[in-house]
Amino acid sequence: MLASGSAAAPFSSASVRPVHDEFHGDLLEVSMGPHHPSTHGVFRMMVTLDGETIVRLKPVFGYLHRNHEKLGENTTYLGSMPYTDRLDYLCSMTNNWAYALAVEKLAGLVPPERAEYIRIILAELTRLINHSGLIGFLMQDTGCSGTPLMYAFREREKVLDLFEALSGSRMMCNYQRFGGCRVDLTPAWVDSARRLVDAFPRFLDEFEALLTGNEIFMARTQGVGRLSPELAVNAGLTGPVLRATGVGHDLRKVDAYGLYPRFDFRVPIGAHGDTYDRYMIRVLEMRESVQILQQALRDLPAGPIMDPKAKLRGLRPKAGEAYGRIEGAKGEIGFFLISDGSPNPYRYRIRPPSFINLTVLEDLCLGHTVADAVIILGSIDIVLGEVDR
Amino acid sequence: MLGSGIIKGLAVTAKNLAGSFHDPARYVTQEFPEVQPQLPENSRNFPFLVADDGADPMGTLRCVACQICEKECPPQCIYIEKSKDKKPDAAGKLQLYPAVFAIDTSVCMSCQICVEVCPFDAIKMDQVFAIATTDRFNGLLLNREQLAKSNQYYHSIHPTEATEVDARLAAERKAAEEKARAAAAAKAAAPKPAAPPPPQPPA
Amino acid sequence: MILLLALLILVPAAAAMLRRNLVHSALLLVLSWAGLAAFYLWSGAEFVAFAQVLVYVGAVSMVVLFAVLLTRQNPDRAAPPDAAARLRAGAAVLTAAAVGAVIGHAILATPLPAAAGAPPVLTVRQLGLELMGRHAGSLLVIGALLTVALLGAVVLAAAEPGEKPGGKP
Amino acid sequence: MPPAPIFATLDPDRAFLERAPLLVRDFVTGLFPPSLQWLAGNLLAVVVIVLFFASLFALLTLAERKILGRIQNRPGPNRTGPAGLLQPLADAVKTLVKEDIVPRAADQVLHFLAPVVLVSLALMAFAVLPYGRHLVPVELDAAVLYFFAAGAATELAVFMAGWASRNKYSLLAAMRALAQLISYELPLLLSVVPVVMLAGTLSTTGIVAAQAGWTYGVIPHWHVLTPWGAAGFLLFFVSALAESNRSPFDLPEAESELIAGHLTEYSGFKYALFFMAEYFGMTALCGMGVTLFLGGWQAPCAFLEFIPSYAWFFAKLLLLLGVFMWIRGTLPRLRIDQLTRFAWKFLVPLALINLGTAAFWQLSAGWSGPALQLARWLVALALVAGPFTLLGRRLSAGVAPRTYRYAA
Repeated sequence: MLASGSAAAPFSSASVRPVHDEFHGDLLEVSMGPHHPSTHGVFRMMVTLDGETIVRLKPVFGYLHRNHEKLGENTTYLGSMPYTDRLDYLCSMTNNWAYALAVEKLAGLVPPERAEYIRIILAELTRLINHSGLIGFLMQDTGCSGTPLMYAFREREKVLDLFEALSGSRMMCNYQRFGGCRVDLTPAWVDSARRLVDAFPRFLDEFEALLTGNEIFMARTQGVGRLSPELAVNAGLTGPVLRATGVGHDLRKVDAYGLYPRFDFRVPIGAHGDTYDRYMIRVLEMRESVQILQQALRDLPAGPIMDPKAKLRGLRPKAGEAYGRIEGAKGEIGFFLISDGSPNPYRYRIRPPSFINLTVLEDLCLGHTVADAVIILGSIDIVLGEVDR
Repeated sequence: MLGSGIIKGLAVTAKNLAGSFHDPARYVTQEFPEVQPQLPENSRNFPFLVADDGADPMGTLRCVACQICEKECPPQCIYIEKSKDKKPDAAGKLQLYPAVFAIDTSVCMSCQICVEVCPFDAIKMDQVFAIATTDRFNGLLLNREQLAKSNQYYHSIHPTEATEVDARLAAERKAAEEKARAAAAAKAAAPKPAAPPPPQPPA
Repeated sequence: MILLLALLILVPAAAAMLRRNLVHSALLLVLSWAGLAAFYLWSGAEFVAFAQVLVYVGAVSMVVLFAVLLTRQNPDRAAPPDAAARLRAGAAVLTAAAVGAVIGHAILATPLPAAAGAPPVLTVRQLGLELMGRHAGSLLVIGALLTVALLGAVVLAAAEPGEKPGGKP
Repeated sequence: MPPAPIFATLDPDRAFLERAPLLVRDFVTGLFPPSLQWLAGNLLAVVVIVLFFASLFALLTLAERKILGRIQNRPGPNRTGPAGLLQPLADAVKTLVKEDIVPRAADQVLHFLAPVVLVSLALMAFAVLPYGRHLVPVELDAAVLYFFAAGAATELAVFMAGWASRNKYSLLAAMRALAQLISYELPLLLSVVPVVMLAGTLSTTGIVAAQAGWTYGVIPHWHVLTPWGAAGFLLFFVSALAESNRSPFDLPEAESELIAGHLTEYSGFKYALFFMAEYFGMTALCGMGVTLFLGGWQAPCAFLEFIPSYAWFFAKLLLLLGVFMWIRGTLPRLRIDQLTRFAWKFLVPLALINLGTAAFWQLSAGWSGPALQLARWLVALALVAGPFTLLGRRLSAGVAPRTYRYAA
């Protein structure tokens, strides 16, 4: 009658409580993906169901592997910069910054103060659109027929217009260079950015009124996909997923890179580590980003935007290695470069936060239903471009 | 009270429903074919070659086929063949010109690195985005003639950037002319002093 | 007309017996219940007909179908008709014939009164008064039974069988 | 209270608009020989219902997409025809032209039968709704029971669809759909019982008649304006949402999980039939909601009586359908176990208690004088609000907005 999967195969990971041990009904093997409406791109989950509860979940990905790191070894340092936009295609500005930071450490370049300010402004704007976009997709998974997603995308459009006016392209900005930025901010741009940032809290209040108190949303997400701080730290998670479990690790405070110590902002941390906390952490982070943006836009200094020593072409950093990492919207995105003095890096490695955050997907989903697995995946916030590289 | 969150949510959607009829901040949809988008000045799509004079684009191409953009282009989608002969450029100096300059727009990701690295401001980013073709191979391989556009067109799409480039080019040209004139004057002056000193015997 | 209705009830029931696929037979059974409801309608008892549709076609059929779905039955296990099966089949036919004969004799023997004019049109209000009047006692007993069953179901559902994995609702 | 004297001449019964449909019917039945007139009259009613509600279905799909669009600050369909008015036509042509794929392993007979049964049952439910003062297609004594009998049978068709397509997803979804439909059948019926108890009849025209009249010419005697009526209407509304698989309860076609639920293996016109059946079911339930609680075709105030009665019925119907769509654009979906727990541990107990409140309201009908009236209202409201807050707090025990601290 029901297609019986492998009858009661031994459960792989030890942490699975024998579910319904006395009743070993047929396990239902359901493959969700790779083109499934709720898997955020080309990602597949082999889910083994006992009735409605998940007994085993095997993520399958690699469909979007573009050999990014090997390519990096065969192009110049500058040549890899446009490819970093394609990693986490929702936050190209932070990808660029992380790569530029790594090369600057390698080549010993120091970006001027105005460039640092511009980078912080763009990174925080990227955090806003990533978090609001993510919450829109999460609500799409819980079932709102697109309303929060459309509100989030309405705000995202305004930020993307800013990016287009600055870097030329909405999503593939290719804006940061080693030692500074490519194009300077025009006063008109700064004004529209200031207007947008001042209007953002109103959008956030409306968003929270629609979602945070909603009983159905709370019932669907509170207590679902609970993640323990120990597992989060052992699995090397970073970003909002880690902070939702109560571990207050934020690179902007830990590394204090760029000029972050100059701005006062707080790092929200959760207590339960479940899907609701991951949602709330992102909302609170957006409010903190607005604080940073307001301060940054207020005291944006004048001055050059490029380190005079920086040469555009023919960058041959001396032999050595460097690891530049920043607090991207999804977590710690890092670039590890080994240079051997030639224009091409000897080794070009990326630390993808969503890939590492994805490793705990099975632990979060065990014992939940298919509907919960979809939301848990949505709350981890993965972008397949970065997962598969 | 149990339903309060849901009622608040309904109120928000009702406000949006009403708002979308009169509040421009809410109703942001631009219906594309009828309403053409006003692209910001920096917006970029595929590159194009700048020709000083629109009438004779092939004659007045700024590109001197130095092939820097071909080397620097990350996806390697530019193909240049140098010309055998030379022709005078805007400043009168004899320069090579590209016999073949093709960009495969199916590979190009419009990352504008070629524009950045080009020392002669010969290649700039266009803003035309509606360029669908039925022919996947030849239709997307744009050759020299299809790529060339006049400087005047460049002014129309990137005004501030174009004026800066023109100002810089004019300054360079003036500097080149002064150098040339100084060199010419020096050459003219040089034969006179050269004439009187020969009578001194070498010491 | 009555023959048509009789056929509508009996044929699906018989077909339900013969179908190999269990779900088909369950659905055919439901069809025969619907035929029964049509018979009530024909005989003018609207209330009973709608009650029949609501209770049987709506709810009991679901119970039957759920039972069919949840019990694991392997189609390949149908026993081949060996000797023992044929013996059992013969015995079954014999008993059926005997039971049929007894019922047939009973129907034919009892003198049925001829249909006395149009069937009395019974409004729901009179039905209600009748129920509350003479048959109030039995109604209360049934009502109590049903309520107890309903409350029992609610209590059973209320008492969570221990903490379900994955935390609260 | 007789209607105010100025409008005496415009007695609602003789107003021209009011009698127009009857004149048409008499004219049409007049064309037939007397023996066939009964048949012709009913056939006309059937034709009118099918035509009207099919076109209403078409407009509803458009209205739904327009309202959802506007809620999400986008125009909604506006390419086909002025403001997208031809969109339903385009959809109809699309579904007719699309290839109707039947999976090889599917059970052909059931696969075909499911949509047919679903649509016919949904249409049957329209037979008893009183659309206007004289516009009742079938005058049944046990009309409300007939309506819910037709509603209950639709579960069968949903099961047939799920089972016949022989596909893991659709079977899982069919089981869920059944669990949902059954568990919401009970609160739906229980919320209707007080209305029948107070109106004293099961026939829909009787119920509407029971809600006639206005106090001070302005406040109508609709059931929804009584405490037990309001509670009953909310219960009815939430159960109707669940019965027609709409928004917070649209689990069977939960796109994000099981693709299209029991409709996965359907395409082309059969898929459209399923949608038509869903909209018919929704409209019928809204129609019944209007009849039971919002005073059917009664005008809200005495002086508005000149507007024909069927206009009022359809205004209220469209209002309810609008609220259905508004909710669809806002609320996320419930999980299957929460959905059934919500029905059994919240709606059913509340509906039972609502029976008590209605009984109290009926018994205390005799209390006259302001003090007693006020006491009556207060007791009834307490009887409604009390259990609601208690059960509500128990239901959302572990669920509450949280406060967050910040890292050092």
